[in-house]
Amino acid sequence: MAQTNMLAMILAGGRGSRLHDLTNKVAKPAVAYGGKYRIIDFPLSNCANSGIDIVGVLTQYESVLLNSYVAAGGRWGLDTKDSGVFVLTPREKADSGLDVYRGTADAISQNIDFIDAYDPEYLLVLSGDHIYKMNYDKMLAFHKANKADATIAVRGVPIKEASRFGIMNTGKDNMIIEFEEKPAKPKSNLASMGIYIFNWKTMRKMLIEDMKNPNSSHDFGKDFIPVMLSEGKALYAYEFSGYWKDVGTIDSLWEANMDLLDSENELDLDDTSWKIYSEDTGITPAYIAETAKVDRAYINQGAAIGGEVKNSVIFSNVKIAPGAKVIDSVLMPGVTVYEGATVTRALVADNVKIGKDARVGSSKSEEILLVAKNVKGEDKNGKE
Amino acid sequence: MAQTNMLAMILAGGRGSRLHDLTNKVAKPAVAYGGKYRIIDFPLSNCANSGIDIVGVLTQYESVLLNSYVAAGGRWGLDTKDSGVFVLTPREKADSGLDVYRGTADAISQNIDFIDAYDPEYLLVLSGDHIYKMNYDKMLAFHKANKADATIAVRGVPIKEASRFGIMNTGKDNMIIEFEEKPAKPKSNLASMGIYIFNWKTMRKMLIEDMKNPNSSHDFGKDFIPVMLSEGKALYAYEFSGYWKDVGTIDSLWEANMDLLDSENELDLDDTSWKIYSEDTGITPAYIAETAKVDRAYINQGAAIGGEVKNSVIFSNVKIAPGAKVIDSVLMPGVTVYEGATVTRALVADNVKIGKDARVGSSKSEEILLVAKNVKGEDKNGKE
Amino acid sequence: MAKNKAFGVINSAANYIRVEGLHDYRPIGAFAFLGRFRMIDFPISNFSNSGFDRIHVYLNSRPRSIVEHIGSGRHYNINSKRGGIQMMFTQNNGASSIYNTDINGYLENIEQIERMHQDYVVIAPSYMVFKQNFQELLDEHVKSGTDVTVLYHKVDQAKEYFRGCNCITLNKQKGVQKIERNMGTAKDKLISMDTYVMSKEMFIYLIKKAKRESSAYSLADMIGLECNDLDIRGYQHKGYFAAITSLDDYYRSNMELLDYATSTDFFKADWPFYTRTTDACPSQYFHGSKVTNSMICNACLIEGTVENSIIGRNVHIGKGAIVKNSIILAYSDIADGVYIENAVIDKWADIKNVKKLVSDSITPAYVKRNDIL
Amino acid sequence: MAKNKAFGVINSAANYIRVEGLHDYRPIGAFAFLGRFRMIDFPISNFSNSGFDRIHVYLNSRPRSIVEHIGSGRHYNINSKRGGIQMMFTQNNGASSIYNTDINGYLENIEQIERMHQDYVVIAPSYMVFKQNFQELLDEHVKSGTDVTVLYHKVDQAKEYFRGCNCITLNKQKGVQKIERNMGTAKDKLISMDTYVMSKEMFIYLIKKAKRESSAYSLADMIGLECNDLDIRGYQHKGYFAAITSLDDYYRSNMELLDYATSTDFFKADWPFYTRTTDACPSQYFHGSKVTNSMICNACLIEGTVENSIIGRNVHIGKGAIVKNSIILAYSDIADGVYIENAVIDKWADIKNVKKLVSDSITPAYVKRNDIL
Repeated sequence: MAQTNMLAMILAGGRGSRLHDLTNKVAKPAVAYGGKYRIIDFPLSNCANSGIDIVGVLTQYESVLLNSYVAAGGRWGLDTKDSGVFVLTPREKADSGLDVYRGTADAISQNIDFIDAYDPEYLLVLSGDHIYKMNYDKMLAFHKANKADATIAVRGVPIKEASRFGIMNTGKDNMIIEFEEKPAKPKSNLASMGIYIFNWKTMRKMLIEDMKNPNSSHDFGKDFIPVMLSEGKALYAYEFSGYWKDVGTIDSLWEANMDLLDSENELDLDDTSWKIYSEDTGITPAYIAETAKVDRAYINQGAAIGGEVKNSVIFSNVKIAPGAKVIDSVLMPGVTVYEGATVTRALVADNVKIGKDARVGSSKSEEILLVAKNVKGEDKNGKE
Repeated sequence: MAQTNMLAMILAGGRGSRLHDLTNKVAKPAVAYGGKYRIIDFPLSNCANSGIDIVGVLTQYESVLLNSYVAAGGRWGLDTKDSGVFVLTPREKADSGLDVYRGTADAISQNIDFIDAYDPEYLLVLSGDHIYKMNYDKMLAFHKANKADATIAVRGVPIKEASRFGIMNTGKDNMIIEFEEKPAKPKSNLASMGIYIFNWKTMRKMLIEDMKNPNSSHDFGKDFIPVMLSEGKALYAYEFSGYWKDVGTIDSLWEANMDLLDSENELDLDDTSWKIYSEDTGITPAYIAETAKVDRAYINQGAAIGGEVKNSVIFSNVKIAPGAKVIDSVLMPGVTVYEGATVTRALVADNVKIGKDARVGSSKSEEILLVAKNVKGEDKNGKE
Repeated sequence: MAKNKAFGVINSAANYIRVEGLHDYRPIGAFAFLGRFRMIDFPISNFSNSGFDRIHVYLNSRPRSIVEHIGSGRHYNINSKRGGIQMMFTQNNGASSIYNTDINGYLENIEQIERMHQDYVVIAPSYMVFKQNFQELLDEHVKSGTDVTVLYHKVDQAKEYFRGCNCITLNKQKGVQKIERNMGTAKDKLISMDTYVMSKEMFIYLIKKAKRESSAYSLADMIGLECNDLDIRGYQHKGYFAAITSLDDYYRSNMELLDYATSTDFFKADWPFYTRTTDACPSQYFHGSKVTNSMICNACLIEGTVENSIIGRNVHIGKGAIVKNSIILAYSDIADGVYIENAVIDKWADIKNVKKLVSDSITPAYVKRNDIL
Repeated sequence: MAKNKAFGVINSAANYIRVEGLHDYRPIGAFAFLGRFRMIDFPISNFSNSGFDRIHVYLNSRPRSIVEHIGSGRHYNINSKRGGIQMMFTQNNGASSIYNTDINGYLENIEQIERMHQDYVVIAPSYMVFKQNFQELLDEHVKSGTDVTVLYHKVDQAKEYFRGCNCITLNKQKGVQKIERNMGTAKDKLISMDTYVMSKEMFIYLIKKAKRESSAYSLADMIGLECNDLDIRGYQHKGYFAAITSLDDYYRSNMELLDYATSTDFFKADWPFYTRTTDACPSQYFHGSKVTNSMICNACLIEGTVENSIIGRNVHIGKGAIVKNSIILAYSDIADGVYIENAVIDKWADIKNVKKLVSDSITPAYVKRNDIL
C-alpha cells in the first residue's frame, strides 16, 4: 500500500467517569455500542478506510481489555506488513521514570519516540469516544491545500448551544483566528470535534516546549492550540456535516443507540463502501422464536428472542425469555432477561441477568437507567 | 487449535544494564542475536511451537520498539482467532494508581486481571533473555504427571560453578525439597533456569498474599518459591539438557553468537521442525563480491561482503567494503565497515559505521569490545 | 500442544452427487448453511477444535469461492506458521467426469501427501455437517489397532433422503462387511459419513492400488473392496447430522436447525464453528414487521413477515411480504407484497414481479442466483 | 489513501510460452527468481507499492504453489479488509491448449470484473520482472486521454532472447501501429511488456469482442487488431527488465543481477519487493569454503567453492565441490567434489554420483526437480 505519510494517535485514556459503572472494568473506548461494536471501532475503522497504516492508541486506565481488543489489528485489516495498531501506555525510559499522561498533549509528547520511529509527515490526533464516519484522507488533502500548520475538524452546532463547546472563530478561507473554550457569547457556531491534523515537525518542536512549560496543563484545547494561534501559525477549520455523536454520558450513549432504529439514520452502518469493522464470532444468526414479538429493533446475530422487543438495540448472546418485555432499551452482549421480566428505558451492561418477573426502569423516568449488576427475580406475591 | 490451557508470561522488563549501550534505546529482549533474530524470538517461538496461544510480555522499560516488534504476533503465527501476544505495561486501575512492577512476582500480580480473562489452568513464567529451544508442552506433561503445584526447569551445571546459581535440592522423583540462592556449599548441581509452571488457582491466591506482604521483595526466586516450599506445596524440578544460554553480558552475548559457527552447534537453528521465527524482510540474498574472502561465518540475507570475514556473525544490511577485515566479531543489522578498516573481537551495534582504515578491537584483548557509536576513519599518515 | 500425530484431509463430494440449482454456481463446500456458514466451515472447525493444524482441502471445480473463504485460515484458529490449511487442486476437474474422483485428486498431489510427517490421516467430507472430535476418533482408531475406521450415522429416513450416500453393513464386531450406495431401498440405514481414519501408509497404499484397479474408483469403493482383506471397523456418530446430496436434503437439514433445542445443542461455546466474517451490521426490524421461529443473519432489513425461515445476510423483506418455510440466501430482495412459501432463493435474486411463489411438494421451489422474478 | 481508481490484474504467460524444464513443475509466476523471490512477487509488489489494493491474479495450470505463496496477501502489505488479492481460476486449464488464453480466463470471471467499482484497470504479466509505478502510469494514461496504454521496453538482444514476446511498432506520436510476435528477426526491438492500462469498460469491450472474433485470441491479439480503430499508445519503461520466456532468458536474467550496480539499483528500500518468508536461519560458511561474486540465500551450508552463482535456500555445497556460473534452487544438495558449470539445478535435486556437469553453450544444463544424479 502507498503510504499517506500520516500517523494517527487515538486518545483513549479517559476514565469516562460519567459512564459510571460501565467503565469500571472497561476503558471508555471499549464500551459496547450499536448491537455489535465497541466505540473505538469507529476511529479505528475510519483510519483503516482512510488508508492510515499506523495507529497508536494512548491509554493509561484499565487497558487490559482495550489492549487485547486493539492489539489484534486484524479486525480492521491493520495487520499487514507495514501496518499496525499499538497500545501505548506510560513507560519508563532511559532518561525518565514512569509517569502518567498529564494531559492530552502530554500523552503525545511522551510518545515522540514512537512517532519518530515511523517518521511521518503529518500527525492525526483523534478522540477515542466519538461515533462518526469520516474520511481523514480528505481532511488531509484540505490541510495540504491550505499549507496549514494544523487543521481542526469542526461542525456547526445550534448557536444557542455553542457556549457548551470549544468554538472556532474563522476568517477568510476557514482560517482560524480565535479559539474560545465554552464562550459565554459565542461569535460562531463552529465547534471543535477534537480531531486535529498537525505537521509533525512543527508539532514536535512545540510539544518539547510545552513539556518544559510549568504553567501548561498540557492539553490541546487549553494550551497547545492557543499557543499555536498566539505564535501566528496557520490553523484551519475543516467543516464536517455528517453524523457525529460524543457518547460520554449514559443518556447520549443510549440516544446514539436509538438513532440506529431510524430507517433513515445518517450513520448508515450498512454502507459496504465504509464498513465499521469489529469483532465477529462464529455464532448463529439471530433466533426469533415462535413466541417472540419484535417491533422496531436492531438485533445482532447470536441473540435469541423469545419475548417482546420494542424500540431496542440487542447485542449478541442476549437471551430474552418468552413472556419478557424489553422496551426502549439497549441490551449489551450476554444479557439475559428471564420470563415475565420487563426492561424499560434502560441500558443493561454486559452479561447482566434480569431475574424472573423483575421490573427494571420506567417509561416515565426522564433519565436512562444504567443496569450494571444482576437484578433478582421478583416474588409474584410480594410487592413490586 | 486445541488449547493447552496454559498461558505464558514472559518477564521482559529488565533494563539489562550489563549490556550497556546496547540497551540504551532497546529493551534487552529486543537485542539482536544470531544474524537475524532478537532474543525474545526464542521464548516466543518456543511458545508458538509448544502450542501456547496467549503470551503476555511484561515490560516497563523503553517498550516502544519491543512493543511494536512483539505486537505483530503474526511473526510467530500467534495471530489467529484465539491467539495473541500482548505487551503488558504497568497501568492505572479502578482501585489503584500507576505503579512500576516491584519484582518478578509483582509483575504477574499486577496482571491477574489479564490472566483471569483467559481462565487458564496453568501459568508458564519465562525469562525474556535466554537463548534455547524447549518444548513447554513436555514440561507441562511432567507437571501434570506429578500433580505438582509448581514445576521449575533446571539444568546441571559444573558443581564448581553451582554457587553462582539458584540451586534446587531434590529428593525422590525430582521433588524439590530445598531451594538455595547462590549457596556457598551447593548440595546439588541443578540450577534454576527461571522457567516455571504454576497451577493458576493456587498461584493466584499466593500472589494476592505476596502483594500484601510488606516484607516481600515480590521476587520469584527470593520470595515466592521459598514461601511455596515452606507451605509444603509440591514443587518439582524438570531437567533440561539442551543448549541454553543467558545472554546478560556482552561477553556471553558474543559467545552465544560464536557458538553458531560450530558445525555441530547444539542450538541447531536449521531444524525445520522447531523453527525460530523472526522478522523477515523482502531483501536480496547475501551478496559475496569478487573481492571477498569468507572463512567460517554465519551470514544473513541482505548482507553485502566485499572484504574479509573470519569467525564472525553478520546480520542483514551489513556492508563490508573491499579491503576491510572483520575477525571474531558480531556485526548487527545495518553496520557498515569502510575500506581498510579492521574489526577484531568486537560486537558492533545496529547501524554503526566503522570509518576508513579504522582499527576497532584487538585480538589480544580479553574482553569483547562493544562498539555502539560510529568510529571515525583513521588518517593513514597519523598514528593508529 | 505437541504436534498432532495425524493430518486432516477434506474431500469434496463424489462426481455423481449433484444438488439441483445451488450446485450450478459453486461446489457443495461453498454452499451457505444456516444463513451465515459455508459447508466447509464444519469439517475445518472440527479439525481445528480437535487440535489438527495441518489440513489439506481438495478442490476441483470452481475453487475461487472456497479459496477466498478459507484465505489464510486464521479465522479457523489455525496457526499459519506451524501448520496451515493447504489448498490442493486437481487438473482433471470437469465436475461430472467419471475420472474426477477423490483418488485422482490424491494421485495428483501424492508428492505432498508422501512428504507429510504425520503417521495418520483423518479424511472428512465437505458436503456433510456434523460435530466430531477427530482426536478422540483417532485415539480410538489407534487403540483398536484396526486398519481403517469409518464413521457412520444411523438414520431412519434413508428412503427419502441421503440418496447418493454410501451405506455400510456391520457384523457383530463392528467390522464393515459391505459398502454400497444408498438407493432408498429401506428406511433404516447406516450411512457412511465418508470419514476415515487410517495410517498414512494405508492411505497411500489404497490410493496406489485404486489407480491400478480402475481409474474411476473412489476411496469409498476401494475400502468397500478391501472389506474382506483388511480390518475395517465402523464408529458410530451421534447428534445432528446432515448430508447435502440433494436440494431436499439441503432444505430439510437447514430447517431442522430451526428447532431451538437442536440448534443450541449443536452450536455450543466449547466447540465453536468458525467462519469468515463479512463485517455486516446488525439487522433492522421495522415497525410492522413480524418474525417468528426464524433465523435472521446480519444486515437484513425486515419490513414484512417471516415465518419458519432462514434469512441470509443483507436480505430485504419488503412491506407486506410474507416468507414462510423458506431459505433466502444473501443479498436477495423480496419486494413489498410478495408471498413465498417452501422455497430456496439463491443469492442476489430479486423477487418483485412474481407475487406468489409456492411449492407444495416436499421438494422446495428453487430460484436461481441473480434471477429477477 | 483514498480508494484507488484502478484495480490490478496479473496475468499468466500465453499458452505458447514454455520454459524448458522448470515449467514442467509450476507456472512461471511460481518460478524462483534470484534465489528467494518468486516471479509473481514483482508484479504484486509493483501494485502494492503503487497503492493498488484490489488485485486479481489469474491462475490456470497447477495453481497450488502460487495460492500458498500469496496466502492472505498480508506480506505484500495489502489490507485484506479494504482490498485484497483475489485468486481467479479458470476451468479450461490445459496449459498448452489453444483455448487456454487470457481472454478465456477473463470471460470465466466476467461477473467479478463487472462488479469492480474502479473506473480503470492496469494489467501486468507474471512472467516478467521489472519495477514500475503503476499509479504514475495510470495518471499518464488518464492525462493523455488515450484508449489503451501499452508499456514497452527497448532491447538490443531480441535475436537471442525475448522469443515469444510481442513487439510493437510505434509511429512518431507514440501511437502503436502493430503488435507482432518476436521471431528473432532483428537485434533492436520494442518489446511489449504485456502491461496495459485502459478503462474498465474498454477492458470488458475487448474481452467480449475477442470472444466474438476468435476463441483463440489473446488480449494482445485484440489490441493489435484494434490499432487502427482505437488510440493505443506506447509508454517506455527504463531500468532492469526481464522476460522469462525460455530457460536461456531465465538464466541470463538471474545472472544479470549478479552485477552489484544493477542489483542495488533494482532493489531499493523505497520500492521493496515483498515475498513470503520461510523463517530460514542465516547461512553457514565453513572453513575451507570459497565464495565469490555470488548471491547466497539463507539456511545454506557452504563447504566448497561458489563462483558467479545464485544459491537458493537450504542448499548444501559439499567439501571440494565447485559451482560456477550456475543457479541452484532450494533444497538441492551438491555433494563433496562435484563440479558444476553453467547449469540450472531445480529444487530438491541431489547431485552426488555425476562428478562433472558442464554446459558450454549459451543454454545452461538443466537438472530436474527431485533428480538424483
